[in-house]
Amino acid sequence: MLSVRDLHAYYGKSHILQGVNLEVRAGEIVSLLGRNGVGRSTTCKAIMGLVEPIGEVLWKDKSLVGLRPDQIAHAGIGYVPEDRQIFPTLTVRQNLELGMKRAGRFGRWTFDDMFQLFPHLRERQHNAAGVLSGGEQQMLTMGRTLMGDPDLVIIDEPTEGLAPMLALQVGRFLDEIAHRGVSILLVEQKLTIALKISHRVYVMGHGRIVFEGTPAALAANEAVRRENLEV
Amino acid sequence: MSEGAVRTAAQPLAAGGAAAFLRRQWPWLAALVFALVVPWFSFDWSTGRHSGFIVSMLSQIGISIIFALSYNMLMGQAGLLSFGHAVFLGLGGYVTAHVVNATKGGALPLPLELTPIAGALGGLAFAVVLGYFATKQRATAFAMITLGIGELITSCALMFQTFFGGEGGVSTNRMTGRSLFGVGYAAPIQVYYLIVAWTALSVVAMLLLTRTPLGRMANASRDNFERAQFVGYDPRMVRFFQFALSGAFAGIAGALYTLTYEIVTYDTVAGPMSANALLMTYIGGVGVFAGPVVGAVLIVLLQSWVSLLSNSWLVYAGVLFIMMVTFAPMGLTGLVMMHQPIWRAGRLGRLIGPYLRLLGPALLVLIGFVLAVELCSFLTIGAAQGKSFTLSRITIDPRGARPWLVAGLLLVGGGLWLRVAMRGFGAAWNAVTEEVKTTGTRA
Amino acid sequence: MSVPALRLTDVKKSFGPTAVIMGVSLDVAPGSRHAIIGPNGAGKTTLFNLISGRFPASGGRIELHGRSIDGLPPHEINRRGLSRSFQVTSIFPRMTVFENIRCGLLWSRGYKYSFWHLVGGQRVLNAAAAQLLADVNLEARRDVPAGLLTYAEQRALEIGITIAGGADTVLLDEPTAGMSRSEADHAVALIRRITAGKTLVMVEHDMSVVFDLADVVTVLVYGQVIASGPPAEIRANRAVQDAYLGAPAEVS
Amino acid sequence: MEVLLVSLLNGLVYGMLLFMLASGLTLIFSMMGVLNFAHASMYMLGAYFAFSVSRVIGFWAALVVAPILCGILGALIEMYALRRVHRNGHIAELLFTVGLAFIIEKATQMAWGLLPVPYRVPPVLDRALFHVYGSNFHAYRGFMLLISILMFVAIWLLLTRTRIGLVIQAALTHPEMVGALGHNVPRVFTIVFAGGSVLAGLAGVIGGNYLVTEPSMAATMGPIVFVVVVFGGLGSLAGCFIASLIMGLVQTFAVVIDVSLADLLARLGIQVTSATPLAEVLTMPLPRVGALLPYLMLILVLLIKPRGLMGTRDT
Repeated sequence: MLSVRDLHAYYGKSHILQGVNLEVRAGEIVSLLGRNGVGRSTTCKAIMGLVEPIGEVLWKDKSLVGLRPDQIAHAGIGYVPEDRQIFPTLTVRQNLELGMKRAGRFGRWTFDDMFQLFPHLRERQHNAAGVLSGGEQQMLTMGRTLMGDPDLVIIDEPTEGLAPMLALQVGRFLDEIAHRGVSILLVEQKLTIALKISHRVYVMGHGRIVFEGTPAALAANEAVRRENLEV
Repeated sequence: MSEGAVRTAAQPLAAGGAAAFLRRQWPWLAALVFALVVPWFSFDWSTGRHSGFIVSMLSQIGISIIFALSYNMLMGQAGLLSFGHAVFLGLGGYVTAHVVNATKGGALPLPLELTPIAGALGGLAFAVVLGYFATKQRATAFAMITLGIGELITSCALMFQTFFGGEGGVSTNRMTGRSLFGVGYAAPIQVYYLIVAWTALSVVAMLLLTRTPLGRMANASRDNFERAQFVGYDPRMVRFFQFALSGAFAGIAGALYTLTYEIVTYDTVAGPMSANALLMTYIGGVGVFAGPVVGAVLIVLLQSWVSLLSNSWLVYAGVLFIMMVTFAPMGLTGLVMMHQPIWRAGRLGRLIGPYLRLLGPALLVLIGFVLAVELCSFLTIGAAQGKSFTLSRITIDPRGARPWLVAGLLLVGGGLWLRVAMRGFGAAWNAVTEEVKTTGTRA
Repeated sequence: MSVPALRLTDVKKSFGPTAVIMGVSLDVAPGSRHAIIGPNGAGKTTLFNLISGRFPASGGRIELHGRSIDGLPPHEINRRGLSRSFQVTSIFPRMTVFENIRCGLLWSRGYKYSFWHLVGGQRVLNAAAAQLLADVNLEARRDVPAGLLTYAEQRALEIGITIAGGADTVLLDEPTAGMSRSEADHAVALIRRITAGKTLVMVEHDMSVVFDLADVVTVLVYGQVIASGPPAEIRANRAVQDAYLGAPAEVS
Repeated sequence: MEVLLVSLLNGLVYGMLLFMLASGLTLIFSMMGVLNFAHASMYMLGAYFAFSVSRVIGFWAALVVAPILCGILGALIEMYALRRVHRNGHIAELLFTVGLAFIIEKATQMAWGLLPVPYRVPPVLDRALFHVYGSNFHAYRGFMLLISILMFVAIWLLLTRTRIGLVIQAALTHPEMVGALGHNVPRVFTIVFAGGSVLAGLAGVIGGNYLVTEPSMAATMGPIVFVVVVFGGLGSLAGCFIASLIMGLVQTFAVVIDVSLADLLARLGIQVTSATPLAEVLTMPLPRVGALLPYLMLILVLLIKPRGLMGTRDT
């Protein structure tokens, strides 16, 4: 569904992505692993058009290169950024509303679905989003993107800064999302979660993909893990 | 043996130092020589007089150079955008006026040549006081505070009689009879040479300032103010010292202004004067030390010449400014610097053709634009002033349709042609820079 | 026992309703190399920001060589001998590499806000800067604007600026982030060389770097210290494995 | 007492006029980071357009047409110029608007001449609305108050009750995220810029005949509006509203309260004579200092709270 070939990107003068290749098929959960600073977030942003992509980004056989982020969103890709970026002055419900690309047009997800998935948000729906806790904000930012009914969600480090309990919960939500036929491209640090729920994983090292395979293959590949992951 | 070797090595080094100095700084020396000689080009031998217009314009250039350079101490070097820089020029001017009046009255035996020191101290003192507040903040808050200060001082200047003389300003007479060299300063040309001396002095001082620890840390806090904190510097103090010194130099410019015009009014502290500093500095280029000098010369020339010829000087300045901001944010010197790597690689010749091809359409657009602006201007303001639009003895009637049609045609046709030519030029430019890059990496 | 180079006592920080650091206490012995590890978002960088004065702490005490540095501005803390690097490279991009290093030196060499010294003529200063430039292997790039360096070069320059002022306590925030193995190895050698005799505190994700370099490892999870001790002890610590290192053990 | 009431009303009128100008500026500033120096030029153009249009089709039509013309002009400027300059950074954008203000001022002079134009209050409203103890309250001021309150309610409803308003509010904090959620951010920017220009234009239409319609009106109003925006704080319409009213009231009351520092000192038993140091400053009556007050207040606020009264973010 999503196919990225030889993707390059720059921040100012520094060459952050140096030819990234990856693919996400329909219904798949794919994880993008790697150390801090190797360009995982930049890959997400380049796909989403938030950083100028150089190379090939194909989505449902159409190129996304040169499109604005909102056009890419309308094509069916959702993005959950690492720093959450909830709208603090708006209420929880208004945040969710803004996730919808057109007023009153629901797709796979309705408000009720969201509140079932994230019961915390139902109680808080009329509160300003700025006063939510870190975990609740993470739920809200995922829910907001889902309201736009994407076919693929790119989720950048959803468990960052969350207590282990909450992190496991996030893992379960991702499973639930995938069950509704939404593909997921997940950037993660916590190997346990990523390996448990992913169908396939990529490992990035310094602007390139250095490993591609199943979670089992990565688990077996000591060298790649030592070189590019935590251990 | 080794000692002798050191000495023989050191001597040619000293001689080489002078030669190297000449090689590096010749443009400045040439400019100085030019400044000294240029009034004589307009010397009227039959009457034995200098052209008043030329001398006045040259004096203004000198003052503007100091003013613009002092502004760039904030904008280019410290990354501080000020909207109230004229305050220090004006206050320096007021202080000088009072000092000159005091010497005239005999209360103060200060030679006229040294009165700019009073201006500098005045600018410095006010910059210390006002800078204490302004430099508490940076970025937009700083810009807004300086805007506020500018408006505040302007209102004060109109309000208070004792120091500012209210709307009438403070007038003075520079012929105090006190001079180091026994010069009377009755003739503007004498003041001009005083300005040249002080301008040269100030330029050198400001150039050297960029090479001091303070100058370097001003650059550093412009680039990354947070990092500057973590190498032991308080960015606020860096801003403060830079602001104070910049105010002192603006004060020198103000003093020279007072000596030239012998009157200081609230105009010297007001917004348009501050905007002028911004305009000169930005058009010249903030990234190069000499940028504001180029800007000052260009703007004063345009201001003097164009305002002689046309009512619409502000429109041209505004359009020029907008074009620079849009297409050349690094200013004129920035544009020149862009050619440096190409010139080094010896490929500048390749761009001459493309440049020439731009000339035609650019000229058409320019003529069309000027014609349109002048037509507008004559239709309203000119008519009110009873002037008529003449071009080499042909009178053009701005109420007729034909001149408007011509202007429109020139603008549209030239514009379309320019677009095509620009595309060609862009391609040529890219090709050349690409070549320079690859040869650069190969070397 | 000697006074610790750095001592944190029950340091807390919250941003609005979110508590990020929830009571961290920590002693760093003079001359030791101390690594702080933990998952992303555990608050490691925030902790550095509190120590170096970038943000004020919401509670607790921070002492440098036995003297409180609570509430001091960053430049004041720096002048007392604590220097830090940044996770996101923080240099002076429009100045040359040499100028960057020299700016790092100026204050400690007593120049303060001088506008009467010409930096070009200060031999001792320039020699020191040149030496540092050599130390971080950037001599060949001396006159290049720092913004044009490659990523690894910028990281090296960042370390160069950090140690230039001669601080005896150095905080490095992920010095090898984003580097390939060989670049990271270089960086480790560099850090080892130029921090000899200094107190080093670093945040690091790369475990091989941590176990290679550190005398003491502190594990920070969700704003709290869950373990602190020599590397071998940390490796063997069950709680740490569960919270952090345990993950790969589970899958293999 | 009657002076107080009338001054209060006048201050309110002036404050609401300021708010009409400042609200658009604050939205543009907060969302796009552009310090728009040409905003007051739109106010001036609004007045001039209204003058020209009202001569042809009357004041009431001009009330609608002139702001729309300003809006179209604003949209064009945003789409074809500002967006391009945006790539060169915020300073370049700001300087662009400075240049634009230059050009608009001069172009206005060229189109309508150097002198004030006779743009007058419509005869229907050119009478006293009511008398309070002998003081008149002019009907046109009542009309201005009405228009500005209507506008205030309209903006408030638009921002809080409509979807586009939510998008605008969201874009104040995270414009990038708004784009990634599928909203066309450049278009939102254009709408905001055009909307701000409409408001400024409207302020010009109703303020131009109340004050004076002349080429320097932008330059006189511009700094005050900046003061209001910065004083109120970036990203905060509420702060902007409060700041507008404060400025309006301060300026109006300063004119009617005839005291000086010397009077205050006299109450404390200190007599100021011409020999006292700073006698000129001390004896300056408040009405003459009125013009200074906004700037003094601005500087004070920025020194204490660099984000302004209710600002939510840095610049």
